[in-house]
Amino acid sequence: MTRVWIDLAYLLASVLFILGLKGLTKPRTAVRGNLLGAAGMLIAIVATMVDHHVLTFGYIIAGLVLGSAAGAVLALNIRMEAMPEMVALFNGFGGAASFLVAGAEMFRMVSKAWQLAGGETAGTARFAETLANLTPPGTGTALAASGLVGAVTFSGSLVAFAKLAEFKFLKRLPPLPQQHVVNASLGGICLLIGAVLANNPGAQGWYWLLVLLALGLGYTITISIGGADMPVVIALLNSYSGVAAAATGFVLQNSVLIIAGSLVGASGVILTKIMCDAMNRSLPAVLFGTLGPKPGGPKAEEVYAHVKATSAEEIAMLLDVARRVVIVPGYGMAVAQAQHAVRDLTNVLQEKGVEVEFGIHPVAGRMPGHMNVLLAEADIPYELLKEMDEINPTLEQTDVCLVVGANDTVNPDARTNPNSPIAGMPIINADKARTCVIIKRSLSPGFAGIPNPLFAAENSLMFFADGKEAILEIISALKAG
Amino acid sequence: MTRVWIDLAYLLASVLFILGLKGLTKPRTAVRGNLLGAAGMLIAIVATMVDHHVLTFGYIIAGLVLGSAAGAVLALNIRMEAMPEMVALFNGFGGAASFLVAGAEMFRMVSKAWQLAGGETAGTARFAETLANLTPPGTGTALAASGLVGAVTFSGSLVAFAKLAEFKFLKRLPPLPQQHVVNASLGGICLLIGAVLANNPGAQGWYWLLVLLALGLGYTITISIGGADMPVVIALLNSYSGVAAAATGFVLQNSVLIIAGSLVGASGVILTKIMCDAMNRSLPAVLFGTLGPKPGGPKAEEVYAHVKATSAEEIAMLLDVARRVVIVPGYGMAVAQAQHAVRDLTNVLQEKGVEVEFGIHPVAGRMPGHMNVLLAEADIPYELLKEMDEINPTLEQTDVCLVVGANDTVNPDARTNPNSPIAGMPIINADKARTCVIIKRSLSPGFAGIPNPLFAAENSLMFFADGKEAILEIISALKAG
Amino acid sequence: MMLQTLAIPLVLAAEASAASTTAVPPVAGPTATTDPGTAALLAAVTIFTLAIFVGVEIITKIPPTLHTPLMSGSNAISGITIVGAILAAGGEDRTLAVWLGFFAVVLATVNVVGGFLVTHRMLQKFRR
Amino acid sequence: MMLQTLAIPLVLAAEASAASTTAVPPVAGPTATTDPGTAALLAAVTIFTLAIFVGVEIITKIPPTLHTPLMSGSNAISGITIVGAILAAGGEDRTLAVWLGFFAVVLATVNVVGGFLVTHRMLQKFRR
Ligand SMILES: NC(=O)c1ccc[n+]([C@@H]2O[C@H](COP(=O)([O-])OP(=O)(O)OC[C@H]3O[C@@H](n4cnc5c(N)ncnc54)[C@H](OP(=O)(O)O)[C@@H]3O)[C@@H](O)[C@H]2O)c1
Ligand SMILES: NC(=O)c1ccc[n+]([C@@H]2O[C@H](COP(=O)([O-])OP(=O)(O)OC[C@H]3O[C@@H](n4cnc5c(N)ncnc54)[C@H](OP(=O)(O)O)[C@@H]3O)[C@@H](O)[C@H]2O)c1
Repeated sequence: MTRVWIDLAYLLASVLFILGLKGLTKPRTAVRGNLLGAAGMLIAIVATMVDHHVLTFGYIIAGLVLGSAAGAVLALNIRMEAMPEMVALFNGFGGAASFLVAGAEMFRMVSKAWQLAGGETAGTARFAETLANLTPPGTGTALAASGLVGAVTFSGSLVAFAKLAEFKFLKRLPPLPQQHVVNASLGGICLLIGAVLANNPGAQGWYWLLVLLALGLGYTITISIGGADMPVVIALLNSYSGVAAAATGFVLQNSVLIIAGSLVGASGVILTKIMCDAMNRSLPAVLFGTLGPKPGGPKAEEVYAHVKATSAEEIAMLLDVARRVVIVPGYGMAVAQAQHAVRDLTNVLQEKGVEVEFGIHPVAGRMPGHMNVLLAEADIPYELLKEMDEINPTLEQTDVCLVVGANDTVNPDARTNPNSPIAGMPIINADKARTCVIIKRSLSPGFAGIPNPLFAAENSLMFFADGKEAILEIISALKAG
Repeated sequence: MTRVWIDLAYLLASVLFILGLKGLTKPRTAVRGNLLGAAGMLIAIVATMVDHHVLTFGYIIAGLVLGSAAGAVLALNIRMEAMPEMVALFNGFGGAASFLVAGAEMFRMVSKAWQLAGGETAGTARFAETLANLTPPGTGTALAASGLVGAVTFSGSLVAFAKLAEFKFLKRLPPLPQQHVVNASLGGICLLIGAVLANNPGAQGWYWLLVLLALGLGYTITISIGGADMPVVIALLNSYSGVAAAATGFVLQNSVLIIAGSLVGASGVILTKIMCDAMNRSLPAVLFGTLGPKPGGPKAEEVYAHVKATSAEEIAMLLDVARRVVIVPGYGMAVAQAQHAVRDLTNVLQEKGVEVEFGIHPVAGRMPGHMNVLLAEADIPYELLKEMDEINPTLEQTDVCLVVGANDTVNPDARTNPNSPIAGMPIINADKARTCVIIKRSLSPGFAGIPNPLFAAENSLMFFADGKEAILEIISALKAG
Repeated sequence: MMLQTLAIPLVLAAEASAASTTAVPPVAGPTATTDPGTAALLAAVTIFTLAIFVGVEIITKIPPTLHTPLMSGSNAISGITIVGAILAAGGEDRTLAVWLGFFAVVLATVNVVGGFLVTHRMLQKFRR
Repeated sequence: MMLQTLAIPLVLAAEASAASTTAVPPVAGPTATTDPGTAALLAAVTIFTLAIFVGVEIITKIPPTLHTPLMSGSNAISGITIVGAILAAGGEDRTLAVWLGFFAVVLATVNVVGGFLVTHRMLQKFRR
């Protein structure tokens, strides 16, 4: 009865995955949740090892050792700021594994059919019938799905990884001509091949052709998406890797793959939606559209007619007399790795009895929750981190709003100017504070590539410097004064 | 391929049930949710009718017509206050259907095995083997489960129904001696028979014996539970009826039964837990324990040493000058059917510019949400209905708190007196209001059977009258003055 | 030839009903359960588990206001046994099964129709 | 007798593989699907549907703060294909399947181990 025990183990694993995700719904239980998920995975692996279909262990052990080593090294050595690209990379590997497994299973079934059919080669009625007996209905479709989705996930994730890691060679790549046409036609062909496979689950040639084209498709789709949109793309690809796993589950008729796959699929889709909503952009716009200043939009020169620059000393004086300070971090804080400096500043201010809180915009940075991770890394207690809707009402009563490397997420145009590209995107109302201090290196735009009237507001002061250095200067000025 | 279509229809039905429950999470979508559930049921029924195993339709049609007629008549004619017993009755029918279906399926399988075994009767190896081939593993256990749970649900629900409908004959029944012993032994025997069935899914005699004993068990367990605890029992039986349906699903290997059954099972368990928590009692205490004043508890005489009685006129004067009034309804409002009078009073006060809100305790009345249903029936906009946690902070700023037939749910002892039977049960702090007017017929206790210090508090006034008449008097006094 | 092709499914069927130590079953990939009966049971258990999760997740979101409608609504859903009742009542001859089925149909229908109607009546009030 | 008893399963097996218009299948009650292959597929689809519901219900409860850990965590879970990879890599001889399986194992393991570790590192920060 070992068979049954294995399946029960798989069921247990699925339950652990679900409980793991449930754990992630609260910061307190999150760590345990992740561990539960890992436990589930371990159980699934062990259960599979005792399966009587596993005859040779050499390759498996080798693969496990190699993979674990690589994974551990990568995971333990990257900087927090590099999380996004790491996730992208791992994600791609998952996708690749899916289409490889599907391919292997296909090969196994075909050769099995070949044996049973007494060595008759593909094409003959006898062979076809045998194969049909071996493959449950829907196998063809499932194979096509894991091939297509798995491959797209793989190449797409690699591109996303390269972009987030800002590899130089990307610059040297020639721009893709007619990319929409290319994408459409590639996609069409893939679907056609998929249809062929659906009706003939033994067509290995077609399968690998599909994989090849899908790899291309993943590349052509992702390569033309702006680096700042990558997080959305990653979330989407994350969901794809889930779908691929589920499809493989259908091929192997294995419920743990189906369950885990659909969980991931669902989570990815929801994250994508959340991000798009927070950026007030539609998914198609992210995937195929391009973002940039509309001709209607205001010119930078006009907007930045009179900008008031300031110094660390002046800021220190403002902070000295302030009763309540709100810090609004943005992508710039991540770039400058200023989170620890910000932590120190917070402590200094709190010692002076100043009330300090953080305003976290849902899409500040380049990943959902990006700022939370960085600030948590810097040991800033997360009671201080307020979400947008929570902090906005309090800004009127705030003496100084300190914007550290945020731009689009504090751009009042989104609120006031209906024909701004980011019109309608909910923002943190930094402009509502008595004084608003913005720390960035220049007047250059943020991800959305549009000017920001906040910088020229008469209650705004610009401090042009690298985020980290700026904060450190302010701290010393505070201590001096 | 019709088979597949039927199964897909079942899947669709399951999805509709889930969406239906999702709809019930918001008052706005609740009506649609219920309709979705009904649609799912219709689809499931139609799909079953086209099943090729259905050969004669006479009985089915007859049954459907009879049942629909009876159900419709019952559902459309009962008063809102009688909801609890209605639910209990329907619930019992569901349980009965489950054990009948399981029995029928058992009969079908046995006779089928009998045919295939060439007329060999039970007991012979041949017969046993044939039956084993016909019955998937686990069938025996599933049969036992639906028999046991279904029967307990049926008899238990009928008792609950009788108690809530306050049938006279219940009084005349002799009290059960040694009920715990009886319950325990009956339960034990049932489990033993269940074990027999698990190993021998063909033992029809045993099955019906199990059903018989389970009917008894349902009776002996429920008969000794206090009427006021019935809602908890109903919620629990509701969950049982779900479990029974799921078990039948295992017998028939039908996923829609399994899914719908587990949904209901889960919902019942959660409701039970919510109610117990809100009453601050453990489930065992409800099922086996008895509630009443502990010897340690305060004596009624002492508590009610100086109670101030009042008149409609005095209350009218108080309300006239009040800026904010909070009405706290309780079981008494349901008994007196005072909800419409309360609605009129609310209107009168609002016309006078008085701010009126309602404080709804989670277990006020005898069903969860009992008060909400009654007040909604009386067209009181549910923006005015505040939950306990929402209303409590506002009571300090409340001029008059009007308690209509509530008692335990406003008993400050729960907050202050650690060795009160209801100690720790969260209550509505009616005593915190500037003046607290309590409308009830006497000083007799509520469901918990304990005295209530609130009635003797120096900011409390008692108006001894039937809830409805009292409110009407107050209204006329208001109009007069 | 014809015979041989026929032979295959039989071989496979035998494989299927044989003990779990046999090779690949006819209707499944390497990880599927060998004995179809057990496979069905395991699938049922999995579905059961997932459905419970769905139930718990959804029900915990339902506000107290709606608990009574929820009670009667879910109660109506539990009348799903009507499916089994119909199958039993539709059997060919006047066996015990048919009679049991008939009564089951009546009771289940009362539960279903009554349950949904009562719930609808209650919710009507909540509408506005 | 022995022969007869043996006969039965075969008859039933035949019934099973026959078209859906046949009488009761061997391994199921009246409402189960006749062809076990299709039955398995339907069960899989049902499981798929329910799992999606579970996923949606749970994920929608996760606060933005935890979205990045959620992303990497769920990403690690999607490495579950490692199960299939192991089965493929464990095949008897050095066929193509084994090689594909081997690479799949490596990649899936990186995904799994890396994913859970990264997530753990991130969550460590949230602990207090
Ligand atoms: N979070 C997500 O999931 C997500 C996903 C996709 C897209 N996005 C998009 O990303 C943007 C995030 O908005 P945001 O306000 O956080 O950032 P932002 O709008 O991208 O602007 C970042 C600013 O930081 C400044 N900066 C860069 N390096 C710096 C350094 N070393 N020191 C100081 N300042 C530095 C840059 O100005 P200088 O160059 O002048 O210094 C830049 O204007 C939004 O438009 C959002 O839609 C977010
Ligand atoms: N909601 C649920 O799901 C649920 C379930 C199980 C148990 N319970 C229990 O039920 C109790 C509910 O508390 P509650 O405060 O709502 O009610 P209660 O504590 O049961 O008290 C009801 C009061 O209403 C008065 N009353 C009865 N008929 C009346 C009439 N015609 N006019 C005016 N007053 C009348 C009674 O006093 P007089 O006789 O002096 O008039 C009685 O003291 C709690 O103890 C709770 O634990 C609730």
